[in-house]
Amino acid sequence: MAIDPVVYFFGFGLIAGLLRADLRLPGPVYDALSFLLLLSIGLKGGVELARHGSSELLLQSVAVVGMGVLLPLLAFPVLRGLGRLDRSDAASIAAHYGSVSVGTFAVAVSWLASRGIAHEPYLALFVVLLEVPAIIVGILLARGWQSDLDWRDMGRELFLGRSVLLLGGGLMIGALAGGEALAPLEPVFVDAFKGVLALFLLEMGLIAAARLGPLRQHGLFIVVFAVLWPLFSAGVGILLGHLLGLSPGGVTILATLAASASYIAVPAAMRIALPNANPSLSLAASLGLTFPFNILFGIPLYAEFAQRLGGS
Amino acid sequence: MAIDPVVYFFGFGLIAGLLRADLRLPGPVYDALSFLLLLSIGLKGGVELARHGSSELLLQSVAVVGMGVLLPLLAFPVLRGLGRLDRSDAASIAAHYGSVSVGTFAVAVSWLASRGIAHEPYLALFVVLLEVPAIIVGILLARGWQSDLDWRDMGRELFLGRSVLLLGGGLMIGALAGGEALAPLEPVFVDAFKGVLALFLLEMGLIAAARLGPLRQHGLFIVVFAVLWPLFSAGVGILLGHLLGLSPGGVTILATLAASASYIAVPAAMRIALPNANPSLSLAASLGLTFPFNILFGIPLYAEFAQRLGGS
Amino acid sequence: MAIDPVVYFFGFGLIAGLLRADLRLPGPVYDALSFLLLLSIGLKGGVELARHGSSELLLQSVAVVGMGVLLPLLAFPVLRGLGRLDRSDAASIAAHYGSVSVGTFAVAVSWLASRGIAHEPYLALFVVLLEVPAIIVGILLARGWQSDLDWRDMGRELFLGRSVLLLGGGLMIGALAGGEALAPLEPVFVDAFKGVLALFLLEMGLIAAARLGPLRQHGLFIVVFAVLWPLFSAGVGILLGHLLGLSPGGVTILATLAASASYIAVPAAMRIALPNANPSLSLAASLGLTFPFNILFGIPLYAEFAQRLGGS
Amino acid sequence: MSPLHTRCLLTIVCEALLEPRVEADLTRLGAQGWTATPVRGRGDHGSREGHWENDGNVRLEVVCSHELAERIATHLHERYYSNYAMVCWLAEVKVLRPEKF
Amino acid sequence: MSPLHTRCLLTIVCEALLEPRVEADLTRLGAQGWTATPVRGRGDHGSREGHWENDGNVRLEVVCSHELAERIATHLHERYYSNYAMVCWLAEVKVLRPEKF
Amino acid sequence: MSPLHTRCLLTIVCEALLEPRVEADLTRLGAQGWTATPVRGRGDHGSREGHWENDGNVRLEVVCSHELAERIATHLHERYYSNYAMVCWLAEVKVLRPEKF
Ligand SMILES: Nc1ncnc2c1ncn2[C@@H]1O[C@H](COP(=O)(O)O)[C@@H](O)[C@H]1O
Ligand SMILES: Nc1ncnc2c1ncn2[C@@H]1O[C@H](COP(=O)(O)O)[C@@H](O)[C@H]1O
Ligand SMILES: Nc1ncnc2c1ncn2[C@@H]1O[C@H](COP(=O)(O)O)[C@@H](O)[C@H]1O
Ligand code: NA
Ligand code: NA
Ligand code: NA
Repeated sequence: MAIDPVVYFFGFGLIAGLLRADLRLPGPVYDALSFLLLLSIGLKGGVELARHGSSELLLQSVAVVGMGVLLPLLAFPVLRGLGRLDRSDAASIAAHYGSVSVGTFAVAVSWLASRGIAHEPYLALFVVLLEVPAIIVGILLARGWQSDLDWRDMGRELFLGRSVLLLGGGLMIGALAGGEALAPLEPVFVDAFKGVLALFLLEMGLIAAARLGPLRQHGLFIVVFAVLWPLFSAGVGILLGHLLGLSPGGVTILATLAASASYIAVPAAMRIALPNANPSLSLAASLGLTFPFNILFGIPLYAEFAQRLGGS
Repeated sequence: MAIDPVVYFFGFGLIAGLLRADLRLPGPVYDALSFLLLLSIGLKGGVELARHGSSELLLQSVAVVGMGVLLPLLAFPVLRGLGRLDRSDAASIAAHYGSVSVGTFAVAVSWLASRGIAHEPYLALFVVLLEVPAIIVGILLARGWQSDLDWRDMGRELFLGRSVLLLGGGLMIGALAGGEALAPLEPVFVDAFKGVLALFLLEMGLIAAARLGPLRQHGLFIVVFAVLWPLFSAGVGILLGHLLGLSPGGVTILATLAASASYIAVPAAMRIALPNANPSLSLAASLGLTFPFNILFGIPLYAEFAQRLGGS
Repeated sequence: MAIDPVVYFFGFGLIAGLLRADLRLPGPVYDALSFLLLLSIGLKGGVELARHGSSELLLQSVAVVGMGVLLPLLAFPVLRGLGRLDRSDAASIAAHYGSVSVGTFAVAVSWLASRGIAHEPYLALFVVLLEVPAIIVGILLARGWQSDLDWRDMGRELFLGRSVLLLGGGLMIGALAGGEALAPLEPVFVDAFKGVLALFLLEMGLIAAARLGPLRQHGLFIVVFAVLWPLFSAGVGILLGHLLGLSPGGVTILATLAASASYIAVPAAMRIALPNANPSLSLAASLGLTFPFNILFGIPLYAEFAQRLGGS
Repeated sequence: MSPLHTRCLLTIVCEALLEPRVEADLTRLGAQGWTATPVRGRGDHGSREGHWENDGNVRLEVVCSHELAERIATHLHERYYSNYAMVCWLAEVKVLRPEKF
Repeated sequence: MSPLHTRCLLTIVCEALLEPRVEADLTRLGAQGWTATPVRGRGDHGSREGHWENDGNVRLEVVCSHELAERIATHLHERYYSNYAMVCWLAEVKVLRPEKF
Repeated sequence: MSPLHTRCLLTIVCEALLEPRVEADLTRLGAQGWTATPVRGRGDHGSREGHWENDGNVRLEVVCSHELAERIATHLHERYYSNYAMVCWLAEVKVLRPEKF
């Protein structure tokens, strides 16, 4: 089937970026796009949460948080052992890959929608749940319990960060107000979603292009990791989704979340908590490689597996 | 009945602001939102003005301007006498409360629409008419006729200010072009209105939260004034609306306009014309208290009274 | 028939600008509007290109590029001889008028649409094709072949410039994805188009007003040129369109493109390639006069002629 | 290498709202040019974060003669300091074109 | 003409992410005010173009006593220089209100 | 307290359009870093308000040796002054890390 057109926008941005063309939207516009994406995802998730919430969901949530703790714990030794990275860099990259990318989530949702594949509509909740645990694990891996880190300060940073708050606030408003009351807001938060996502991806393409340069300095290991690790963690996500009884669409989403790597919340947190980790290394991997890989190849692949597993 | 969902956005912003979370949209985006709101309100009002304009409207306009002159004249002695504020502060606050808040107007319109309560659709005209008179009264109260104020300069400031001009320009374009010709513009100026309002209110919540701090320094009087005065002036608005023969929806709007306090045009004008008035005092009252009070409690209350009066 | 309402927005901006009112949208918002316009035009053109592309189109394209080369060659001697402008200024203005204005194109498309006049829907392609040739001709006219200009650098500037790239990228994405796949993006790229254009024109009105001042310093010739030359080049466009067998709507568009003068891509390129040309002279003409002239009077006039010619 | 000439750089930081007024003052007092930057800041008038309408600062830089710089600074002091958020400072700089500043 | 007093202008350019932390340091060390500007830049940590979230710089200007300026600079040096993109420089300036800075 | 070393702060204000070219010049002439700010301004080339595409200025600050600063200033003078809106000025500053600038 045809490629989702939002992916063309990413490709366009990527090519323009590689040609060093100045196609950049001004910072405030980029901010507004990501603000709108996060809030829209939250609102939609919140409406569905209020509609479908159940005790089952509580169990699922716990399991998903567990996955967010487990994945960086698994990635860390690989990065240390095979990659020979120092403690901080390994912990920082583990945190990036244990957390999630909202942009990748949005592409997966759009991909499923354009193919008419249903999924549990409240999965935006999992995005919020997966943002933070990996960051905490990453910090502990690098600095241990006894560190002099100001955890109160860090906690504010984590739980009052832009993406957690916008997703969480959206979920709350969506759940409180309900779909009917929110109908007049749909032109901005629902109908415009895919256009906004397209513009956002165009920008991400430009930014990703700028991240490919540093990649060359960091050797082959990180390139291989940025492509293979998502496959592994997607496998974990598929298994967990299957165990939790999600639909094939839902399994695809969970796999995509597991496979995706943060490039917004985690880099900011790591810069403060692990200042001697190299930010350009982790961003080159998560944004320069894993993000494009997931939206171009990963999502269709995960969906394929999810559906086979679902069909059996 | 349920709360209008745009109010949740305000509440979300307020809470995020009180938690000192950085949810701020960049300045240019805030500017664009308020630009769009003002222009949309003007356009819609202009279309209706051309459709329903009548000689009766002229009388109504004069009466409404009269209210804009009267209210600050009534507020001033209260602020001087009971509040023991100095001349400049009293005059400045009187001007704030005599003028209007476009955001509050928009919430009232949205509130009525979501309840299916009709109102005279050309009332945006009153917003323009009420912006300026109170400012002039305020300046005269503080500085008298003989002052060395450069009135030509001040006049430019007042009548060529952003909100007067955007509302006025919108009214004019709306009236000239008519609803049919403007139909292709509706996705941006009409359909998006409530979503834009929601985003705007989210920001206003953040800004209002930052204004609550200074409030504590200014003592109880201003807090009481910021809540009770709107009730009084809403009463004046309800009476006037009733006398002018407006529908219950229209009376609600006029009451809301009377009760609302400016937090954009007036602060800027006062800063220039009455530089020794304390801007944080008047903003804390109008933005930190009166604005939330009106959109959370005031509007439903005024509507209740308006309907009772209309029903009798 | 009634004036297209987007023109009222331009008029509003122009008047506000002449009154020196501060109605300016922040730079980033202006950038976003023009970004969106260019991309939307490209996307729509691309979809139609894929649908209607033919070998005939190739011939048309070559002819249109030929017109882009011819027009500045004709304008140059007029500017030198009648206008007594120096070599650089004449070449720079010739380049401005040989290239095109996307804003004018958008108004023409909107004008035709509101009157239900059909046109070949792939004409956005011609906008891309006409952007660059005139710039190259202009540089050669001023500096000759042997100049020390860094053509590689200049080439990047020209073909990787914002407008060429956004139009071209839009065309490509539109052609690759096709109309059906792009349907979910329509709320942003199609439905919002006319509202975005209205806001853009409001800004252009403000900017044009600021350009009228310098005009006075430059004497009568440039004023006359800025109004008469478009009539001449529109004539060339009408003839060419007729010869190429375009529909009356298509002829109108081609005439408008011929008559329009660039005020974005060309000024930037000229500033670098012909630094001693006076930028305020060419901008005053193209933006202060020709742009308003075309959208207020030119387009209806060209359409009239196009239809008469088509009817005969 | 061209010779360098000593001039004064006057930096003014004040409420953005005042920009048109201060710029009119600059012109009137004889400044031939300036550079303006939107900024944020903190001072005795609290935190001015520029998050909305009237809440930002602007930073004006004027390169001119010492004499003019002091004249401007004194004028600003008298006219604005008591009622507005405003600071200014002077520094010595070198320029290439003495006739321009 | 009012007399002018000598003070120090400390200019700090660093990753925008650090702004709240550095400002807290400024307050703690005794600065009474500062001016902040979002900027871009290039240096040993590469190009910081401010194109997205964490990729911009901020420029903080503090007018204060020489002694305080040096204290702040030394503190920044110790606390941030090894891990973060940051530079700072000091310059002599004149002010009208010595008690304010 | 670490010892302070004297360097030069070169400030360039010019048409935003020139930024890539001037930055290439800076790199070529040997500057190791700079800070860029979008600004507006007024001067002999009129008012440059940055309201749209090519109409803004940029302010580049380079801390470097006196010698390099003068070399850059002279180069800019020769290459750009006659055709473009541009000014620059030099000032003495102190830094902590002499090897960096
Ligand atoms: N010591 C300082 N150093 C640099 N800028 C300052 C300083 N004090 C105040 N400012 C700036 O000047 C503005 C007005 O200062 P103030 O009148 O003290 O509130 C502040 O918002 C800051 O942007
Ligand atoms: N020589 C310099 N002159 C002016 N600004 C500089 C200089 N070097 C670095 N910077 C600024 O300081 C930031 C951090 O520098 P660095 O730590 O060298 O990467 C850069 O992004 C620039 O904004
Ligand atoms: N005396 C001055 N002080 C500070 N900045 C200036 C001065 N003159 C010019 N500028 C800046 O330099 C730019 C170009 O100057 P000009 O070439 O004189 O038009 C102006 O737009 C201002 O931003
Ligand atoms: Na992940
Ligand atoms: Na009122
Ligand atoms: Na043309």
